[in-house]
Amino acid sequence: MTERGELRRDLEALLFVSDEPVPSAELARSLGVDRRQVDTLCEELARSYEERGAGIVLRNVAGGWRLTTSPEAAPVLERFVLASRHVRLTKAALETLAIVAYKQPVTRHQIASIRGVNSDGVLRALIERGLVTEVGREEGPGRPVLYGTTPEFLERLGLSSLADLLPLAPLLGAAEEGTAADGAD
Amino acid sequence: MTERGELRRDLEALLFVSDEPVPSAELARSLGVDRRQVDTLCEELARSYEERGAGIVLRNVAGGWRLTTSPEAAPVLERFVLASRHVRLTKAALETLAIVAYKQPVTRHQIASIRGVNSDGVLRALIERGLVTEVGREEGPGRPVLYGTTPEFLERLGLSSLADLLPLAPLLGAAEEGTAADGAD
Amino acid sequence: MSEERADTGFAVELPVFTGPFRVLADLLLEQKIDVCDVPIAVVTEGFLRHARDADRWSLEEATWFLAVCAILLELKVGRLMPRHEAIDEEDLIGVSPDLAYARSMELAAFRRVTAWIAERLEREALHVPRLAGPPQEFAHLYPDVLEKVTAQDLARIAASVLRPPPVLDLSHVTPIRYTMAEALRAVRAHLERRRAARFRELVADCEERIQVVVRFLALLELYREGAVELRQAETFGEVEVLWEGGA
Repeated sequence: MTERGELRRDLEALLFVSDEPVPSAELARSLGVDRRQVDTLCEELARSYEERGAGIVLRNVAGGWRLTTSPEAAPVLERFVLASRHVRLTKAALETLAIVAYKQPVTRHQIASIRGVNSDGVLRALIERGLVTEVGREEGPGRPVLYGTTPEFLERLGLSSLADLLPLAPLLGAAEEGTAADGAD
Repeated sequence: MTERGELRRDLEALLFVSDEPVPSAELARSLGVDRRQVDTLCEELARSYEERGAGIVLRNVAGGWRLTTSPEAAPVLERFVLASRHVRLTKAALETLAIVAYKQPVTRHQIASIRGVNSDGVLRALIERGLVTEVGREEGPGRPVLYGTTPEFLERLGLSSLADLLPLAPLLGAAEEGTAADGAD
Repeated sequence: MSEERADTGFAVELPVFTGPFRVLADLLLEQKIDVCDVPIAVVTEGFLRHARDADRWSLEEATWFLAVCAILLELKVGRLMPRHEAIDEEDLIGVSPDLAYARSMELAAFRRVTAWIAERLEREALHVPRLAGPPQEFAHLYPDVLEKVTAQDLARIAASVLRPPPVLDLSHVTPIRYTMAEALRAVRAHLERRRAARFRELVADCEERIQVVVRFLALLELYREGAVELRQAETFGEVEVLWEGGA
């Protein structure tokens, strides 16, 4: 494989595992090339997806490159997600919401560490539903966004303030996996 | 775009959004075609990734189709991925895992008899890692729990089913011949 | 593995039994003789001598012997150590040496296959899947999770996700209720009165095996301090304890 081919392969792999737009500068650092070269490679890759009518597209959005599904595949995807992923989505969303509620203010990264998987999509869904919102930024490198629950979240649960959330301590010892699963259904 | 092209596009999009191996039957349902056709399309797609030296590969593991990054891109990805999927297991854990894989469904006691030592701690660790799980209970006194491997085990090994495990019989033979030869010296 | 082939012809001479080891093993496994009365070290020495005298090692004989000794040792450990699960011993008794031999072969095969498993795990770790799920365009597909969820449900879910990893289950370990201090006091009291005693006498009032073990450790401690002198006329003979401590 040519050096250019290897770069394109590595670039595609990087974009594949990322769930948000990756700035050219960051891709350039990972690949050991300059930004301009990254942009050229990304444009090439985007064109090749387009030419072969792929199910994924590569876009330059919000200051970075991001792989996503082709808009034309949306109807099939929606059917697929609703039919077979629904339970998983519910479980993921509940877990994420519980973490935000009890650990707020919390960063995306902290949530992902606790759940063991990237939870950005879920977090976005919770924001869209008005249950979670940005509440500030953490001090320190990158100043990551901090998330917390909204007044609507409290209202939906019939709580007057966060202080009314049930204390976790008594549950930490007793709670079984089974009960968590029940709650997720 | 041809109908086949559209199917391939939708298939690729479905695989892209899935976070676990998707059985052909499930893909077939979403795409409105039969399983055989899905398998053919997946094989085609897998080959096309391979031919263009893509950063992603499509494989049949743990009873389903799954997109992952190409192993060749692993060095570049290391810094990028949240938690390494690498599982380093102790010798005792590997041994116990092998016994569960080949003897399943198997009881704690049977494992201990083969290994000659109590293996409960190791078994618990394997369960926590999601490689082993309870699969039922044996008939008879005490109704001991039976253990088996999880789909995640197959996936971590890159096997499509338990039938792909390395056959044990030749190893049993080799053991006997090997030691007998040693003894004759 | 036929009985004839596994028969060792190796004989032992012990206080409890004199004759072919094969017969002794059967008697032990049938619980006709108490395993604690058989010094396995002496038997092993005898076997090694027997093997040396023979023209060459017989692999089958050696393997069979090892399998039997492994069972005997495990039985013996089971007898000497406090243990609640009596069932283990029953199961061990049910294991014939031939079956143990077969299992050792099986275990060897499993050990070979672990190399293959380890290698595959290593290689497969290089494949990274995408865990992000549906992209943001599909956020509207996420269910309204609070529809059927109460504050209690949420707390339970939070607890299950935030709970620290389970601690090691030690319920199978018998807590030791006997202290070294108690054992030292008992041994001292006895010896200060009698000046000399046999170990058997020093543990005569012990109710549990673990208490005997602690007494023995206390005795070693006193020996280390120079408070007692220990004598044993023969291997596995009575241990005599003489009080040397300040009167």
